[in-house]
Amino acid sequence: MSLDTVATAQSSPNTKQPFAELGLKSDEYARIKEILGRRPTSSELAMYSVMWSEHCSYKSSKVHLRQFADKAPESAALLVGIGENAGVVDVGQGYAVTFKIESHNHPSFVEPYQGAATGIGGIVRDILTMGARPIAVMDPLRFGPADAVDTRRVLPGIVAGIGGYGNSLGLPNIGGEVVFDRTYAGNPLVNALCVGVMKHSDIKLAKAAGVGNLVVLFGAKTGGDGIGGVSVLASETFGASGATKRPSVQVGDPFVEKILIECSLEIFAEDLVLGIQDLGGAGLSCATSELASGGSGGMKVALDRVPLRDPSLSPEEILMSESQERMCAIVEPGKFPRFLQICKKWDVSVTAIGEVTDGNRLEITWNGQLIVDVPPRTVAHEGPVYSRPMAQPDYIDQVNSQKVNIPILQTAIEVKAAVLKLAAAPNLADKSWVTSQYDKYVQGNTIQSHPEDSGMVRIDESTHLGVAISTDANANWSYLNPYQGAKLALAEAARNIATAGARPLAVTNCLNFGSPEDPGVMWQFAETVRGLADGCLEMGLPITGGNVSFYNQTGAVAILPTPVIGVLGVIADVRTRTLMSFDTAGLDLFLLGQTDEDLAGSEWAFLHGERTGQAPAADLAREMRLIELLLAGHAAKLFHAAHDLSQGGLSAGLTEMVLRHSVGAIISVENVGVLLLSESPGRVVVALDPSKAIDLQELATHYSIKAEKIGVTGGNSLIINDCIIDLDELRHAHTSTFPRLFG
Amino acid sequence: MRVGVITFPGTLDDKDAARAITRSGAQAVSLWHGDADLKRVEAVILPGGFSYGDYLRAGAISRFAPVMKSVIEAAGEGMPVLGICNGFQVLCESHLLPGALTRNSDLHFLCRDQEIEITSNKTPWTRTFSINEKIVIPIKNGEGSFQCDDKTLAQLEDQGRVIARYVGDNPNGSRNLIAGISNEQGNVVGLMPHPEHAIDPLTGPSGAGLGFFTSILNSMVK
Amino acid sequence: MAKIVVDVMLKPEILDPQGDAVASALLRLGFSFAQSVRQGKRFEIEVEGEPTASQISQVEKAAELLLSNSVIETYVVRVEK
Amino acid sequence: MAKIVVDVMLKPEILDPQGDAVASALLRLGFSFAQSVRQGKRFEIEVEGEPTASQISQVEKAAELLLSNSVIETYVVRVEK
Ligand SMILES: Nc1ncnc2c1ncn2[C@@H]1O[C@H](COP(=O)(O)OP(=O)(O)O)[C@@H](O)[C@H]1O
Ligand SMILES: [Mg+2]
Repeated sequence: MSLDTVATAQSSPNTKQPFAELGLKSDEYARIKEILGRRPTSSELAMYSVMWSEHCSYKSSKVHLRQFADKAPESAALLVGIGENAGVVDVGQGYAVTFKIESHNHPSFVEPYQGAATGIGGIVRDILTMGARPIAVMDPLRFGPADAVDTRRVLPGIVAGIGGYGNSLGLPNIGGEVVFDRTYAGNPLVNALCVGVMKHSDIKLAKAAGVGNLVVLFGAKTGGDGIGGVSVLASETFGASGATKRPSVQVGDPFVEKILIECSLEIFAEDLVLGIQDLGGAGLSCATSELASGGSGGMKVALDRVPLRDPSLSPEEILMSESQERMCAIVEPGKFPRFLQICKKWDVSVTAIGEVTDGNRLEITWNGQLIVDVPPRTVAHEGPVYSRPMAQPDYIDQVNSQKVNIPILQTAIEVKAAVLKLAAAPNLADKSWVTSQYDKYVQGNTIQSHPEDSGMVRIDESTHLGVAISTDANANWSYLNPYQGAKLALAEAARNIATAGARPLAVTNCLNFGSPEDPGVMWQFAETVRGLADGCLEMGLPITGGNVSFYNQTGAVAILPTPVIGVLGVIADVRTRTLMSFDTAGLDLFLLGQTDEDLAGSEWAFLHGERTGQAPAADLAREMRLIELLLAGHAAKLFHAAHDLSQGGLSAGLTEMVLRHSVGAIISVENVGVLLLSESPGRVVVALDPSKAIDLQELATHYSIKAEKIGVTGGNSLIINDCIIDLDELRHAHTSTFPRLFG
Repeated sequence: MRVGVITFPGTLDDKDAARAITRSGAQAVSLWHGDADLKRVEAVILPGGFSYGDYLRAGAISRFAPVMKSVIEAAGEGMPVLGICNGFQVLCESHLLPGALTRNSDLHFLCRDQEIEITSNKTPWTRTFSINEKIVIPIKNGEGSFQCDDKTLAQLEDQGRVIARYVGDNPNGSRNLIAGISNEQGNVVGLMPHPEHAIDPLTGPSGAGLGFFTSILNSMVK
Repeated sequence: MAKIVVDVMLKPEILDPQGDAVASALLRLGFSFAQSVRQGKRFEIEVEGEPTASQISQVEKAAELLLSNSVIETYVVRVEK
Repeated sequence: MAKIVVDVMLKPEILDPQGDAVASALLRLGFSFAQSVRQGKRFEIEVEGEPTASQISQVEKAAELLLSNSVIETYVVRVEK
């Protein structure tokens, strides 16, 4: 194949180009020609196609995501907002924290271990790119039915991949989710969150400024990994164009990434870079066009200087390669020698591949010949934007109008059976089989992790400042009502922070949906975004970034709408945090919040194959009063323990509490069936010394939150009215599910 | 007292080890794998992590680092050396300790709070413990199963060189529940669990791991 | 007893971080013979008596299904004395 | 380019949890051919041209020093076409 240069493109305007195979629509192709005033070269076509893919351009979601900016609440904490690699918030004492969730769903189905591993690798580089030291990861996961044969391939592989990569990087895993539903059978969800910390002055941005400054590529060599992987998600498969076979999956090298992290942090510490970008989806196409358009626009790159793992790669393929563990930096020539020294110390390969120019074109050459000459903004930021058709799907009215048809408990025997069944349900069962494969101790700053309500890490050893993070999604509710579902997930994540005594501060999200070309899915998505934007405004929490993952479906079956919401909070002194459970007898147990008959979308309904009825309506003003109550109670040292109620309601909440430190409880309540099974939002169980009950009542009155004593702690059983469940029996039910399913 | 902490490429728990040394009252000194200079330290810790990605065999590549030549020499002259987890693996690969650490019997990486029993307080690293004292500290590894031939095992047992054992079910398939061993002189110790992650109940399951670090301080400061 | 051996290697186009690490370690130790190193798995399967054709085809199936991952690996089955 | 192969196996007396896991997985899948399974490593080393005797002895050395751990493993070096 001969080289398709800019000159060739000019002289052969009618050459047929495979734009459709690359996922571009004919009007998109026409627009590229209009921008360039000629046909694109094949390298330009590669760049545009990958950067204009759904994954990189957000072309279907952009019109909706604007609400996050339009409805953004005032926030003094927000230092860097949506648009950069990750948002940054001020957490006080000069510290800034950056955090973000990303998806790596499709690759994790094809090759679970590597797909999940490279998912962790990618999000960690995003955080590093902001100038931060990554300090923890989390992994919200979704799988097909727990007992499905393929889940036994997918789940252990994904868990091993997340552990294999994250553990090797020395990042504690402080939380996540494991949820099963048949809609994820051919399309598991691997979402990965990373959080990093830095000083305000250390924030780095993706921009190329200063004529004559060098464009420097460092890290792993470039191979044929994931070529077309990004755009293929949105289209047919990319025809094999190269001479040798191209790998169908990306393989991660966590060792190289660990070295890259330490090397980069040392480079940052000496202030040797002006701008930096990691190479993730769309590889060099993305890094060069985003760096250039983040600056004044001019950049020259000699693509033949890129160090290759596979020498047969064509320039088009090099531009699209998604080889892992690479970074691109803008460096002043005077500082480059020192940059090289640090790379040498860490044995990281580094090459200057170009420089910043004073024009506003991104020019890429191959052995001296010009193969790309484009305005970089048109590649990176001015891709197509669609207002895709949307329509409320028929199922909504249908399921909303149906009653939830499930047995409600009455007798002690029924209560016991239900509590044990919920304790053992795969969605609620003990996840140690998963979490024990993750290092939670490394770095020595983990204050809490699984199975607590949120993960918490200390960020300053002398002042004890810390941050807490929780990720939550309730796809059952989102299915019944995506608008409410998003708000409810947001509220749950915020509540999970507040139970520990941390104040919610900022939000990230990963929106996992089916095909945007399906008007019903598009409606679910739009409603979700509207709900999340409204919710964040009502709660005064800025969204700092996130990720959209479309095309999560198996054949015509879309996954449940799954917006995973991550909330980050701050706690001034981690030593004061409230734990999720009690370790002594004789404490009072109070239920905070109102319990209604919210069985629609509940785990109990799920266990009975019912996904009908109406999701609860989120009352975020009340959620905020509850959060204030929790924080005030924490400040007043009122609580011995506090635990959020969510999936599985009070039944699951009590199970988790009594098993945590093997101290039982005696519960006495009315209307036991609904009280145990309902998943009414905005509820927390707190344990406190009886002498403090009065103070709690006062706080509850002040914040207009219902507070009701439901029992006391102690003993070797969970006793609910006349039903007695031995803790050993309960523990056995709770802990045997995963080992039984996964070995 | 100066205690060195070696950083290999891929080492993860070096800062934790340094923190523990500082907490015990000694001075932590960073040592770089590529530098043979031990910087006048009086004891050395090889911390946990995945040096060289644990590729080939855990510890197999690090063993050849320039700093290891100096460590081997110093160990021969009696300097106290502690290898934790990956450090233990490096010590075995370097033949400073017998045996090898192989894949966990259930093939999974395992991170959990583990009860261990200190079975020798004759080494400079375990001096402050009472014999048969039980402590809970984290274990976290994928290749922590201690294996050796029968003769070596008998020797380790007869000479009282098993310094710590797992209590309860065997977490990884180690022979005789071995969690840690020493060399014949007792100055070189390898330990699979992580005492540096148990120096404060705020961030670990207990504070009992600090004993390893105060031991070394007590052994040196007469 | 005879031995059937299954060799499983990463496909040539798949990154082999482990093989690369070994290659650089060899260089650091002064061994310069290797142009490249790839690390794979070797399974030694003991069977009763001489391996039969049907046994070997069973092993082929198992290699395809369990011992290798066709997305990233290839395998070879052979009988060894 | 020619290939030198180094096979590294655990000594028979050393526990091989991976091999054992494969053996039981085979049984679960209905494959009954295996009396036992051992899992080891295979290194494929590419060398320039035909391997020389001195090259092979270098590889032997490297296998002894780096590629295997004599406490638990044995190795075999051979040239493959
Ligand atoms: N994939 C995972 N990775 C890490 N932690 C997990 C994962 N799945 C669940 N966890 C942790 O286990 C605990 C219980 O999970 P879950 O029942 O989903 O809690 P919740 O309902 O409070 O969100 C939480 O601490 C959660 O962070
Ligand atoms: Mg929760």
